[in-house]
Amino acid sequence: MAEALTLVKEQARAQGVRRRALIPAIILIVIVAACVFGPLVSPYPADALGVGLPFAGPSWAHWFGTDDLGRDLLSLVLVGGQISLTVGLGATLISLLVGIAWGIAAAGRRGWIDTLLMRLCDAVMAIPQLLFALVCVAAFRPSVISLMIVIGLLMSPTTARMVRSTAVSELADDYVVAATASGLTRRRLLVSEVLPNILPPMVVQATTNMADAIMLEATLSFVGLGIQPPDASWGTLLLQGYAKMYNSIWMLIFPALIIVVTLACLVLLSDRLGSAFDGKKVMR
Amino acid sequence: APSTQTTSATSNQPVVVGSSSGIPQLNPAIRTFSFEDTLFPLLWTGLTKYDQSGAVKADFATSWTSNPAATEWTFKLKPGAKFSDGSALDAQAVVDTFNYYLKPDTATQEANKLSTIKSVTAPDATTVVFQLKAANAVLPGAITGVRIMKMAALSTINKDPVTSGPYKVSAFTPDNTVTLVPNKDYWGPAAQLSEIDFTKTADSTAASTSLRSGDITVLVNLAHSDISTFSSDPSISLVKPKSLSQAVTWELDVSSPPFNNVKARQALAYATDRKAILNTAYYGQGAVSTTNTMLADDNPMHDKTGLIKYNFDLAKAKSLFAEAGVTSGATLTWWSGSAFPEWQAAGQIMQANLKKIGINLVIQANDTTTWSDKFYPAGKKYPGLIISNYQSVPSNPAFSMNFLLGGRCECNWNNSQYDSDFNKAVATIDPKAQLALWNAAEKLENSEVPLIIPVQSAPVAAVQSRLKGAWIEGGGQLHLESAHL
Amino acid sequence: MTDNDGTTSSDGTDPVIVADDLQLTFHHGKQETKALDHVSFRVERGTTLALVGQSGSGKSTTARTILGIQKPDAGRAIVCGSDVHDLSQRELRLLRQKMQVVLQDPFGQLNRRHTVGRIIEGALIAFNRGSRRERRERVAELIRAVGLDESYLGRNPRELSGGQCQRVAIARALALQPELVVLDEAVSALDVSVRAQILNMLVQLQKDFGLTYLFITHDLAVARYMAHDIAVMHRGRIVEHSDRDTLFANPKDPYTQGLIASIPVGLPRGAAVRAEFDRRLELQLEDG
Amino acid sequence: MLKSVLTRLGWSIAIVIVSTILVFAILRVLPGDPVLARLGAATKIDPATLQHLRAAAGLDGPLYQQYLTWLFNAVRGNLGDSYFSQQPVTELLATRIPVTIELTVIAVLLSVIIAVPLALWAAARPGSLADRIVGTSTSIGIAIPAFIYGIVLILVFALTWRLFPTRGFIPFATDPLGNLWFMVLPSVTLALVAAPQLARFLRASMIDLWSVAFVRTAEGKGASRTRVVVGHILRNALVPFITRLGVTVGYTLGGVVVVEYMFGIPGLGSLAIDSAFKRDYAVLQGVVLTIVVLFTLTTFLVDLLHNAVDPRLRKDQAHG
Amino acid sequence: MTESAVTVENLVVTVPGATGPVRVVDDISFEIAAGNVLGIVGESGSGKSLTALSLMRLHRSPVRIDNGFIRVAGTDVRSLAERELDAFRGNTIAMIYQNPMSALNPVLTIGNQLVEAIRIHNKVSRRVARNQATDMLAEVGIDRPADRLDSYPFELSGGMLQRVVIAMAMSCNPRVLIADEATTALDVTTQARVLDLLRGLIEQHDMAVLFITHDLAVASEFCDDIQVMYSGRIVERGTAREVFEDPRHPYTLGLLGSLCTLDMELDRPIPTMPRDIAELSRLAPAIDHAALEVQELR
Ligand SMILES: Nc1ncnc2c1ncn2[C@@H]1O[C@H](COP(=O)(O)OP(=O)(O)OP(=O)(O)O)[C@@H](O)[C@H]1O
Ligand SMILES: Nc1ncnc2c1ncn2[C@@H]1O[C@H](COP(=O)(O)OP(=O)(O)OP(=O)(O)O)[C@@H](O)[C@H]1O
Ligand SMILES: [Mg+2]
Ligand SMILES: [Mg+2]
Repeated sequence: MAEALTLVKEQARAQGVRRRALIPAIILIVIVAACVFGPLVSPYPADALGVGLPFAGPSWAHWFGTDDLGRDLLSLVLVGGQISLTVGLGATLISLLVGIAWGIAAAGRRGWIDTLLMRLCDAVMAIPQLLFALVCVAAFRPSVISLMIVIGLLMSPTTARMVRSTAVSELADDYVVAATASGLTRRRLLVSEVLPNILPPMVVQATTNMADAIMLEATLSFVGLGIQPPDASWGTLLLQGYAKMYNSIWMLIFPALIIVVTLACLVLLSDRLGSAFDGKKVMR
Repeated sequence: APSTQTTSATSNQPVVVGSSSGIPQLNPAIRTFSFEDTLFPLLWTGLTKYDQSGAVKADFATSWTSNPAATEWTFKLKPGAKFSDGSALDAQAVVDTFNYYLKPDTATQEANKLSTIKSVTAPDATTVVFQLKAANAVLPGAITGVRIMKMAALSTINKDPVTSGPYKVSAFTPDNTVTLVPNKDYWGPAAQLSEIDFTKTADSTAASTSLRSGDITVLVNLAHSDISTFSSDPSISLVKPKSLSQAVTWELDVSSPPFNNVKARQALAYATDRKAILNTAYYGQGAVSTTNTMLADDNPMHDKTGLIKYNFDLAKAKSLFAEAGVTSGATLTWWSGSAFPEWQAAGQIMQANLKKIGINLVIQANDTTTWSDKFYPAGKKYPGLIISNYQSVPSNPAFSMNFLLGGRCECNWNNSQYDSDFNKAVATIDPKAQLALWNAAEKLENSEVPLIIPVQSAPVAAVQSRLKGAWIEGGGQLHLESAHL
Repeated sequence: MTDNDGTTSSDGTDPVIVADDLQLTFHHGKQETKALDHVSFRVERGTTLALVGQSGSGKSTTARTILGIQKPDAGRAIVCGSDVHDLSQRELRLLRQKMQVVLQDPFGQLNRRHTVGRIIEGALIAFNRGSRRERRERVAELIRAVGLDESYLGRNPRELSGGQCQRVAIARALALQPELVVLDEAVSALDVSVRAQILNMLVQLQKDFGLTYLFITHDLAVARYMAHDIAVMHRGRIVEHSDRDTLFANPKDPYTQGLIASIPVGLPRGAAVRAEFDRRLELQLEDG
Repeated sequence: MLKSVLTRLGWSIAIVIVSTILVFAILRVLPGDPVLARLGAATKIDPATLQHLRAAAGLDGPLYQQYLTWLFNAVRGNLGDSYFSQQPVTELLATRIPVTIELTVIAVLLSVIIAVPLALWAAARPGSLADRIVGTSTSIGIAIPAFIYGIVLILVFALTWRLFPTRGFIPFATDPLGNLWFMVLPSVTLALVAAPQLARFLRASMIDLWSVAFVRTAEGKGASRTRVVVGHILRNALVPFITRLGVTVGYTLGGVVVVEYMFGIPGLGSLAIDSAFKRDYAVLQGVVLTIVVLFTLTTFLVDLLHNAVDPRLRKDQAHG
Repeated sequence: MTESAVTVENLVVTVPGATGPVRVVDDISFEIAAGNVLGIVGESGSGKSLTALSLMRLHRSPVRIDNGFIRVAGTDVRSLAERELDAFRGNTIAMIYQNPMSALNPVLTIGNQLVEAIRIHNKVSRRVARNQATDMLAEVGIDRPADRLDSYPFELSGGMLQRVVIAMAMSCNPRVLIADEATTALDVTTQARVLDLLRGLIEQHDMAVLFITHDLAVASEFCDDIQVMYSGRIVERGTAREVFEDPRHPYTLGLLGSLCTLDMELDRPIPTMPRDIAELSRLAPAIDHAALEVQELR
């Protein structure tokens, strides 16, 4: 992973995209840091009732206003961010681990195993993600862990497909022929030659997955099947804000904004990293 | 902010009734959601019904009498009535319907109320006779929920229901919409609305949005948080029951520790900041229950004298908890349903207060099925859980206080004294004697604290002001039988 | 370097490759391509066989078959005495120490995620040759053998020119002290000047280490310069196979004749230019 | 030709079966009791009756046997009865399938109508201001969840301007115009979710094509920019775009879950949420089956269409 | 002195680099007379293609023409508006590209693409254009031309495709033709045939041709004049004979010296470019443009 990251940096520099990728990256870092450290320094613990008047709009004391129980909305958003980001990150990691193993296994052993694994991908992907997530959380009690696993597993076939197609085209590359001819075993070939070439596009995939995961969690929470109160994620805050929309529009606007900003940054980042990796396409 | 209403309402415009749950099926015996109590009286008649004041009134029955022991009741019916398909609606139809409700296979929520009935017979086309297993002075009130159906048409009830009420069904999409049109064969006063659509709204906000925009006419269960935003809107009127008809009930497992100790239950009652809960969780809609009883202060059967007042008192709560072995550092669980924001708000208030006396309250919100799995049906053990719930409280204690009978309540409270007081009261025809028995039972409830009842509240419906004649029954059900534009 | 382990003898009776009636047909849908059509040849130790022919004539396929990457439909490919396609996966892997390959695309054949040092070391790691330190030393030795220095070891292939990449690929091929190196269009993608350097180096390495080359090219002039024997392929068949002098002096097959005839001949006498080149270069270097 | 169509059809069926197995297995892992849930929280019921009701709902017996029974019945058009309403699942689905199909088709058409001009505008001059505007705005557009679009549309168009209803539905057969009027906001919501994705995809493939040699050939002929962009670049980008449309249909079929729920449209999506809340496995299973079949069918059709658009594939099949 | 078909003066083409713009074509000037073939040879990346693309303004951002004057058949190319440019390209000047397979649109029939090329500049009916296309295919030596019109590019061989590309370039009878590595992708036998075809067409239509190639042998056979490019500059120029027989610049010398030819001596190393060739070429005398004019007058 570290190697992949240095490569990202290197390629980004080469393409002069670093500056453009920097803005969303910085915003994301600020959001993550605020969620991690903000609650530690906030004067209002997220679970302290009545630190302000209920349904107060934004003010100097409470930047995002307060909710129906008079809690500080900013603190709630930051604490909610911890859960949203944890779910997003966890699901992304799971999807990458499972997806890479799945895709490499398929690409490495062509033939019927490949067919089988890819058809399994098709089967999972034939069920729209949101519907599948709905089925899963109907069966398992929604919690941070279960959402992480469910969302992660749901995204893994897409990742697996992507890994497989990259790996297959890598396997057709001359360096693989050369490595094979120089006597590498199949497994070593996949792990030490092909895998490092798959990781950089995986960084792009990871940002996309992260955006998808946060979106899916928010959507599930919005229909009431995601993170359950009193645990709050951005999605549940948004749901509560929506329920109190006519009492205090702020409760809706701020969680919505933070979700959109985070997702937009992830999308832009993946976009720009993606174009950084497309070094081959030089226009003349 | 809500603006002016498009008021070109002709009587041809359908009245749209919105609620957060859809209607899954049309068999009135199998009632799933309280919302259906608004639909079924429009479609099917009962023998008796409640009026706005909570008194039992004639419906399809014109009169009724009992023997002095209240073990046999005779009902006289309207002659010449018809079902919506034109077939005869007579005593035999009533007997068939009751027999269906009484069959053990029929999963009906009315079963408890009908449990004293031994047999039902029809000596002639307009007379129905009930033989009871035990004396029951309140039978006419107990059978209001039985809707007279054409049993021969039961199998097609979801596709082409034969009705006995003022309306019939013209279209039905399960869980989404039911469209009603007048039943020309109805024996009573003709229906006044040309079309009623019962429809499912996604959530309370979507519902109130549609109410504001005029896309729905009636919103059955208005969220407490929306009440204040609508109360100043002239195009919307709020409909409330005459009395507070919903008791907030927190259920505890009184058969396992720590709540098998009455002191722990009392401690919890003292630790409950009823005012804060009323104001914050219920937006001030209702009244606090200082005596922690089912019957609200405004109920004529309720008698405060001699009852313990559970004022908010953390010190007292702490010492009572300590006596019951619940000491600092102990953990209790608030078992809530995610569909009810007020439950979670109440839980958070409890959590904050209990923290002050060193008790952790873990809040768990669940979807409805998970929530009910934990404690339902009665007899399950759930030590340390506080389960939020609510009960409809019709003004007649026979249909509210029955919840605490042995084996009934999921709190597993079994008090033979309470049961015998209750049963005696039900069998007693003399009002004074009956009242004394109710009071005795209530006293037990007050001191034993089988449930925590912080607040009595009331369901509120919101209707476009152009619709008149909607009202809410004591048990909380909205009635549209006499609604008109 | 100690490549001569005593087994090398150039007496003409010690074939490193024996291709015996190789046949292979590719199917795409209903279409068939005869990529190898009864291909047979031998390459003696320490010599070079050039395979020439136009695009799609089956040169690469022949090479892949010899290397054991492509299985033929029929026929045998014997390298250093073992039938490549009769071996188990393990045995084939062991045989691979003796035969190595250099491909056409200078950048494509090097893993762009590894450093030059790691690329050359790869083969050594695959066969667990030596300790880490020994491997390091060997890699340094190799990079010098192909005319680069140690400063290149830490670089990434992307930072190298095409010629340098090709040198690295050759260094990697030499790492395991092979007997046979298959060069599939190894200089075709390079500029003429760089190509000349690589060709010179290949000739020198062959002399130093007694290597055997299977040299694939579509450039007859290059083939003439590099090879002892030349085989001309056309549509999967070897249409002519003889030593280089015979081939150019007296091409027998009409296809070979056409091939030689279509080489542009407009260039002035090369020798004269070369002589002039040497002279002028010296002059200018003195001036500068 | 026929053979390859049949093979593909075979795979499609296999995919449907495997995905139903997945869903079936997941739904039965942790059985909350739907029978109990149906009865509500205030009735007493004896265990024998409970057992009887379970058996009637097909909830007894080992898992694989339950599945095989279900599959066997499903093939014959019987998807069981709803645990709640006792209605045949097929009947519940029947009224809802056309609604969802209509919504999906309108939404996908709308998203194409939005996406194609945007992509053309951007890709006509890669790197231009227009390109960057489209690039950034579609990135942000993708980041907005469907329900936020829905809320904003309702607040603006339904509540403030009163142009469209906040919710509700009339069957097309009853009142075609009224039906479309109700469909506007939900389908626009779905289209707004899908359009940025389509636009980005199309823009990216078109911009890639700018660096392909044949585009320069066209420019070199003196073809105007419009001609190059529409006649050559778009024409070639359509091939992957059509495949991508298949994905969009799948995505939209997922999106209807939220949108139908928000707008009270009686389609498969709202049925899915209802049954998920109630753990009405029979219905949920039926909904998933239907949506998977719809999606797989779309993919299958898209494949055929793809062949028709790409001459390389078309000719291959003519030979084969 | 007649007006030449192509005049390029002080052309500078840049691409952005880490430290400001990099001059990849660095102040070059040349002319091509009608009926003449000017060859450009030089190593990869020396700026040959960018020079050619500049003539048609077909370069793409971030490449830009920074300075210089370009006149093609009397048109000042740099001052053309986009509309005018469309009329100019294909009509006055046309180009043949390296890889015929990717130079043609894979989803359109070659007939479609030929007809398009004709109808962009001539307002003729589809039918007439189609007939013209058939004639052109015949002219470049494709048999059964009418049938081939309905083929897709993937159905034809490389040599045939290159003929189609040539036919397309010739469709509007351009005054100037650019061939950028036009035969590199073909094998020797096909290459010889395509070159013959081109030669014939050039003579017949009296076109000026800019012929870019790697292959010195091809250049020496095909071109009238040759100029050698090295890192963005023209380092040597003259008739083909002059350049090959009497090279002056050390780079040209190195290039010719390291070429493999059929008559080269075996068993001695091929001469290679000295390592400090960049240094050497800076020392070499700058090209004398006046001298070129003299050559052309000859
Ligand atoms: N894996 C494969 N699948 C199908 N056909 C193949 C495959 N590999 C090669 N071919 C076909 O076999 C024939 C011979 O190919 P090969 O690569 O050996 O030619 P070559 O002489 O090396 O050509 P080039 O000079 O272009 O490299 C060609 O027609 C090619 O299309
Ligand atoms: N779009 C571009 N962006 C950046 N640099 C470019 C671009 N196009 C060309 N260059 C650079 O400009 C220089 C000249 O390129 P050009 O394509 O003209 O070379 P060439 O002589 O045609 O080479 P070849 O023989 O490989 O085709 C090269 O160094 C190349 O890297
Ligand atoms: Mg080859
Ligand atoms: Mg070039």
